[in-house]
Amino acid sequence: QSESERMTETSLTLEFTGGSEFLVGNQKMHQVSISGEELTIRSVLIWLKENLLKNCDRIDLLLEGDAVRPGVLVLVNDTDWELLDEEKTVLKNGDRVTFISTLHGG
Amino acid sequence: QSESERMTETSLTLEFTGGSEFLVGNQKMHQVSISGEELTIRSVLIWLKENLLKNCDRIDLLLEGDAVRPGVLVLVNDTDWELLDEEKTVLKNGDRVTFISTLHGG
Amino acid sequence: TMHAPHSLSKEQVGRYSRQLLVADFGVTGQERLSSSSVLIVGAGGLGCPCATYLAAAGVGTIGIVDFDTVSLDNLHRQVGHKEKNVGKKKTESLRDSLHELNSSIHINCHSVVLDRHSALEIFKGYDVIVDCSDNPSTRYLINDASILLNKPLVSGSALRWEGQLTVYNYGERCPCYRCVFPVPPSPHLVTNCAEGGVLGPIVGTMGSLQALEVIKIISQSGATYAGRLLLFDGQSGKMTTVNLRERSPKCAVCGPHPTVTELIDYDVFCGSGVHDKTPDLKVL
Amino acid sequence: TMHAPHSLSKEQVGRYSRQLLVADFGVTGQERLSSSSVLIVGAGGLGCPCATYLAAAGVGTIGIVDFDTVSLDNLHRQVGHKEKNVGKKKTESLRDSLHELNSSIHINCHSVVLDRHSALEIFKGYDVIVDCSDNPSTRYLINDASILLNKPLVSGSALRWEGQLTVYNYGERCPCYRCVFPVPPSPHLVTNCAEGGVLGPIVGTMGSLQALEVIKIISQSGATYAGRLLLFDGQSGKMTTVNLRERSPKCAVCGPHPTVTELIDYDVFCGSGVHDKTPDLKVL
Ligand SMILES: [Zn+2]
Ligand SMILES: [Zn+2]
Repeated sequence: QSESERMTETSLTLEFTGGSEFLVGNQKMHQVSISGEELTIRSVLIWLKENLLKNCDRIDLLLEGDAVRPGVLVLVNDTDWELLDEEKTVLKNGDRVTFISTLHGG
Repeated sequence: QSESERMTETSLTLEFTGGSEFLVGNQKMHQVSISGEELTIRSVLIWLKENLLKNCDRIDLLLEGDAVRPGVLVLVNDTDWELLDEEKTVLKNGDRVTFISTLHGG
Repeated sequence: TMHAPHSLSKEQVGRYSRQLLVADFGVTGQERLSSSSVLIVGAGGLGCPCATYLAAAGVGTIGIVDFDTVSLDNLHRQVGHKEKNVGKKKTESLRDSLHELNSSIHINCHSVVLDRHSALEIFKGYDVIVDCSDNPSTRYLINDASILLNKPLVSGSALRWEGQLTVYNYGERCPCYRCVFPVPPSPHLVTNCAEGGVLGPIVGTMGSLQALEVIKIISQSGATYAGRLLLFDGQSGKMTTVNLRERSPKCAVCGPHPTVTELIDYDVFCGSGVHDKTPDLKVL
Repeated sequence: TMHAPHSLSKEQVGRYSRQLLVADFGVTGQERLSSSSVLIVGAGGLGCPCATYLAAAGVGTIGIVDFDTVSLDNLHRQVGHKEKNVGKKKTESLRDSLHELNSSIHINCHSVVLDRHSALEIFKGYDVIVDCSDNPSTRYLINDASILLNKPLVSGSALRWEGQLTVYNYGERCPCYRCVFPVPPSPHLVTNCAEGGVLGPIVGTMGSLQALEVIKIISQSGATYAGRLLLFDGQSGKMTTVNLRERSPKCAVCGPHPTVTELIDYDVFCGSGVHDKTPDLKVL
């Protein structure tokens, strides 16, 4: 791996809760490194589909096409992505992106 | 304030919970700046006595002489000071020191 | 302050003495609680502890909405009910438990299916609404009725080892349920407690926290979860508080140009009925 | 796994179906709960919800230790008791409530003053000890008895708007109460609920969380609070988890060279009796 390639990798923590962790090996925290300049959440979703969710047959529990399905909240460092730039939010090294399936039970 | 004086100030968040906040104006979080090289918790305790606790008549709820009284836990950035260097723990800018009066009720 | 003029009876001062002593609650907090009314929607896992702690604390009037009856498989988590009440209405079962604890408060049973026809008439009699329901359709209904009547809404939910809690419509900038979830989830993607299960202490924790939010709202003391969401993962013991978006200018019900100005058919909106059960699990 | 051979009766499968479904709990978790025994020390604000959720979940045997009787000023937070039981023993009052919810479990009432003479004999019959007591003297006694018998100890406490929770003596590196608090606080510096007050939903939350820790220990599922301390500030809604020290090599009871090898006089050790009340507040 060359220096220039490493410069464009972003290290992230991806976190899945509320049941969405069942799609990714029942593991809530995933340390990942994704390549690309100016990495956005949109690119993370595409990366997710091609990597962590590759062999998942219930991908519809998290994504609808390339978008997050209704009922799933996305946070960056514990802040609702609506307060940031939603899908266009640019991520930096060390950021934590959380996907929360909201619960309806009682 | 000269540059050299400013260099030896340490900005801390002091946090008081479990009832010890009543000693410091019933306010749980205090942003303070304390001067001195290699600031330790011991120095913070002395500073506390001379500043935040100056007019407090129940200082014994927190301190016994210059030491923390039995039943009070001290944390630095949410870690028990016993895992660090206790009174001799050196603090850096931005550290948070928490004094917890432990509760016994039920 | 204990000796200042107040409206509490001698019996109230005795019964509530240990909370009258609490700094930032006190006599004023108790007076506010005693003259307030709270509606608990759902007498299940969340509703039981929430109603119990509000009754114990002396909320003047508690309303309970539920159309269901107690079943044996409720009792591992719905601790306001009793074995002897299996088959009876949950509203009346819970009411009887609350009155055994505190006979001095008023309790109203609304043993109806909450829908577009019944909700506003019931809700309008209460100061604070608590969502202890168990499906998206009812959650949108509760939200819209709370917005149309401008009542604060304390919302809790739980599944498996996890719980979520927030307060909607409490303050100018506080979002509502539709601000955060403008589009309902597909019904086949929603897991309920009959399918995913839930542990009793999870709903116990969340329902107790809902009661505390109600007490903070009514006593006007402390910082509520308005605009914040508490995520509780009981398996790891992790508690996270996240910052939610503000009230949305595009919100269909609480925005400046609402398209929802009266209650709608929420089963159609969500694509499912609230009565859906999971028949294959009922015969376990 | 629902169809694998197991030791649960048909009635148990029906009653507990909604927790049998919970991933990482399941049939094995239920079998472990049903064959376990848990001792709740203190039938007060923490003990009521903790015992209630453990009874509901089907812990096979629950012991309750308390020498006190129910009073009216308990009922704002001690929700396992009833108005009609004011003046009766708390152990029996709580036992009756638990049996109304789940008559299939065993409940032992230990209506005695827990002291150096009675503790070991009571404790030895249980797998997990839960500290729901309300004073330092009893807390040191419970700790030492748990260490001498090598039982995990789930400890909760509460005052005003705040609660604290941890698990002691669970795992090689986990500290005990004395590791963290080697020296007892001066008795005149200890505030109890009769002086400082406490809100019901605070003990409701903490007691529910204690029940969850017990379930995780018995079912061997999830990460407990061993070595960690949960701080709950209900007024701000803040939940913080802090890392505690490891077991201390200098600890007087759990260290390699203990000086406490049998129970001592804890009133003398703490400089106060457990029966201290606050007389001026009893007449409110
Ligand atoms: Zn809205
Ligand atoms: Zn120890």
